[in-house]
Amino acid sequence: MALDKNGIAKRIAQELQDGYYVNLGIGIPTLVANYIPDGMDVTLQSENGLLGIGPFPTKDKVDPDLINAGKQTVTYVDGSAFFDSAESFAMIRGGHVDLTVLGAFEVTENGDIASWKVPGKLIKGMGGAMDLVAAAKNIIVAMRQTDRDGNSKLLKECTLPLTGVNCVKKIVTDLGFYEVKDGAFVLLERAPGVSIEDIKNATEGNLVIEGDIPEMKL
Amino acid sequence: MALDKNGIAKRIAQELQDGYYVNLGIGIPTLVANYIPDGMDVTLQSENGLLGIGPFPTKDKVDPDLINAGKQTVTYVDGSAFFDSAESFAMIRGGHVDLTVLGAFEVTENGDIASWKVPGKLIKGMGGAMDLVAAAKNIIVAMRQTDRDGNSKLLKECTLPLTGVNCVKKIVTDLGFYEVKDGAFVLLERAPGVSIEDIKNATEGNLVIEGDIPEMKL
Amino acid sequence: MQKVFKNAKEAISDIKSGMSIMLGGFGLCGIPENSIDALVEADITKLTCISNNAGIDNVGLGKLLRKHQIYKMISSYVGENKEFERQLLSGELVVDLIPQGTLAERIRAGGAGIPAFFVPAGYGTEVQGDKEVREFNGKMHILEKGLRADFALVKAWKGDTKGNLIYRHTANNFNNMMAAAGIITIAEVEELVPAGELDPNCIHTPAIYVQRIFQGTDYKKQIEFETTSD
Amino acid sequence: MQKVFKNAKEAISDIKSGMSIMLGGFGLCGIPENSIDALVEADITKLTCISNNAGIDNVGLGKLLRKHQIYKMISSYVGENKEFERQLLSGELVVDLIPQGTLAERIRAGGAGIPAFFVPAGYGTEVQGDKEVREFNGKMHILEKGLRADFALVKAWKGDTKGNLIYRHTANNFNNMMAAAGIITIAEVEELVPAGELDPNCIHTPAIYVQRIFQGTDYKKQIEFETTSD
Repeated sequence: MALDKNGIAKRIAQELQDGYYVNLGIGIPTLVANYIPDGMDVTLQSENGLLGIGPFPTKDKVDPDLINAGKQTVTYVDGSAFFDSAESFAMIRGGHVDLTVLGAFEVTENGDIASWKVPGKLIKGMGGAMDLVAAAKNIIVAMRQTDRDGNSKLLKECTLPLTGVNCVKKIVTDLGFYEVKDGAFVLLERAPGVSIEDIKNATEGNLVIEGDIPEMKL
Repeated sequence: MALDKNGIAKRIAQELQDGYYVNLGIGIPTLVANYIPDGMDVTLQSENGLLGIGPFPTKDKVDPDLINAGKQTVTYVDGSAFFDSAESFAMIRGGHVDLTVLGAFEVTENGDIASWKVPGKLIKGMGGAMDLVAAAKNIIVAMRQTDRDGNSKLLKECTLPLTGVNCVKKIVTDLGFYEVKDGAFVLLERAPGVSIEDIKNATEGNLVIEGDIPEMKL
Repeated sequence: MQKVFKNAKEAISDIKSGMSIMLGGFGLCGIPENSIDALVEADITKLTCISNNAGIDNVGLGKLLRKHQIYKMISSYVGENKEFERQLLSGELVVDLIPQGTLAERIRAGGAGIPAFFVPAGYGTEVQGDKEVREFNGKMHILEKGLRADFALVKAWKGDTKGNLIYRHTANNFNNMMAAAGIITIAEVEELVPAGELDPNCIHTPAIYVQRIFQGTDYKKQIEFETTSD
Repeated sequence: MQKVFKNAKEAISDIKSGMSIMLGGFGLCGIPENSIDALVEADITKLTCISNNAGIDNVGLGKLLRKHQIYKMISSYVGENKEFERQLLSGELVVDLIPQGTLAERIRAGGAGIPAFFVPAGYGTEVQGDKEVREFNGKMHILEKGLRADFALVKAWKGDTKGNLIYRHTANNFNNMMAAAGIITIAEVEELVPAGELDPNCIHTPAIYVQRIFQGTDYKKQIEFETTSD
């Protein structure tokens, strides 16, 4: 059975390591924060100038001066720091953030990603996405593997304007967990109950399946 | 009579304006701080990370964490700010400092300056001098007009390694006050009792003397 | 040297039509509310506004958009604004979209006297355009330029009469760099104190970058997405 | 993730001969005294040291010089040090002199992922060398590169167990940028406090840049030129 949003977030959370500094994009990536293993020290960076995002506030603690990159009200944890946007992207560009998780419209077998613009639809802007994908040491994309019409979003080439090239390292979709390597989507794990056949049908780009592919353990 | 160090500093202090941010180099330039007109708001920048240098401390107020760019113990005034060296030179390079006063070995009629290295003598390094001369909007050089052997230090071309090119705007020496303009030292004022002839004899570079040259009023 | 102005109207009185203006803030967080309101009341048009976002309908820069005072927006993200969409689609508004980190660094560079620098963001995308491309350490980069503006309008939490500023939480964002990048920088603060009251070790924007400062009033601090855990 | 180390010896135990090290400080102000002492006691040589100055005889980096542990110094000003002079003149020591602002910005760029940038400092001087030259806004500039190091040894006033740092007065200087430019950054602090005790609006170096932190001891804070008004 294909994963739902929370399933995707859960699987990505298994990639976290103690001491990681992580930037979570808007949408499914934000949900990863809910599945950080107990006792693991993971610090969340918000590119609008906060290292140490905490949970959403209770109603009485809402503070307009304290928002995340999605402009939602948040809190901060002990040992946080606030800074300006240049410092924030210095952290990102300088490779100090250990992991970036973000959504995408399309990803290619070379690790190209399209995530910010759909021609014909209104242009909202790339925000920090281009900076994040160009600079992060380790990028995991969280996405559904096919669009509403069943077309694959794991492609040979992007059809939409690019956010960055050769940058995506791993992908977790509703169907599987992939490493992007040597021009291919290398299947590492299947979502529970999803067959190799299901995955093949939902992958347009070069798919590599070697040996037995285990099911995710969530 | 030629000016002494304090005379040079006094004349330079007359160039200060209310609201100025000023960087004073080591040596004679430092003395300018003693002649800031009463009631004039002048803020002194120290390139090691202080905006708002105060007087030297009394013995009981000496603080090893509080020094100027000459590594002397100082104090800070109300409304000061401390910052790192990148920010400090951002201020300098970005043209936010209104006036830089520094010493020199040689200056040319084109505004080139040599101030950091004498071949054959030990190299100590340029410190912040190259950044200051390359970036400051307004540079006044404070120097004696001749060396110990009576050779002019206002030259056609520098004989010593350069600190910067086409950057010096004004010069106050023991003999006169000059503007560097259109490839010449334009004499603006004579030191008290110093004759035009004295000045001509002490200037190797192109010297422009137009009309009556007033004496400095100190 | 008197940097303290009475209010926004007085502080912005010499901003003219056709000028470039940087405005601090991320979304509606940390925006110079008083200065924006004064611009709306002034008869100024054809502005080039450099701001990470463009406000929302009738809040923040949305107010200037509604009065057609903006000719061009330089931003990284302009969603959440219907009037903006309308003007963009009708061709009334010119928009230059820049990756957020590149925008922040271009402003920082502008204030710091760095005319150009290389970054990886945007390589291989339409942001690259005809910019110079160069490889460093095995990775492709593009050359981006420093950015300044005729005026920078910033908002701080506390400020002193010399012009030193301290921001609160994530309301800093673009304000700190913009303060240094404005030819003339106007700071509005929630609390204006005499010089000497702020901790000199805790100043975000040193006074040298601020030409004018005033005590702001009536901050609304509207929240775009109030999200709570209860 | 435990960033807190017992002492300097433990924190620097994997620094090896031949490595590059950044050391904070301006003159003797804000130098990482404990880490330097630990390096002196360790059997490490052929170091490339990036530091604005080189200490004075037998104080600060002067201690490493005296034990011939330094192969190369990258600095802006190296006066006030006789052993340094001797080694330089005898050819035992290689020295790379860089304008102070360029050095500061190269370190800042290194930490910020900017591989190269243009500055006016050094144009037309021997610093220009064979660097690329380009005109911007009618003024000549040279291309300078970002700088990182295997280790950065920094000294702060206060730090917390997560690695956030606050500096005091002019003891910040190069420490803040170096913390971001070290592949591994080791911070020694005068006062180490639990996470949550420092004001998050007043952090100079956010914890993300600091891999190791320890409580320093026995700070001497020697003064080079004690100058008083009485």
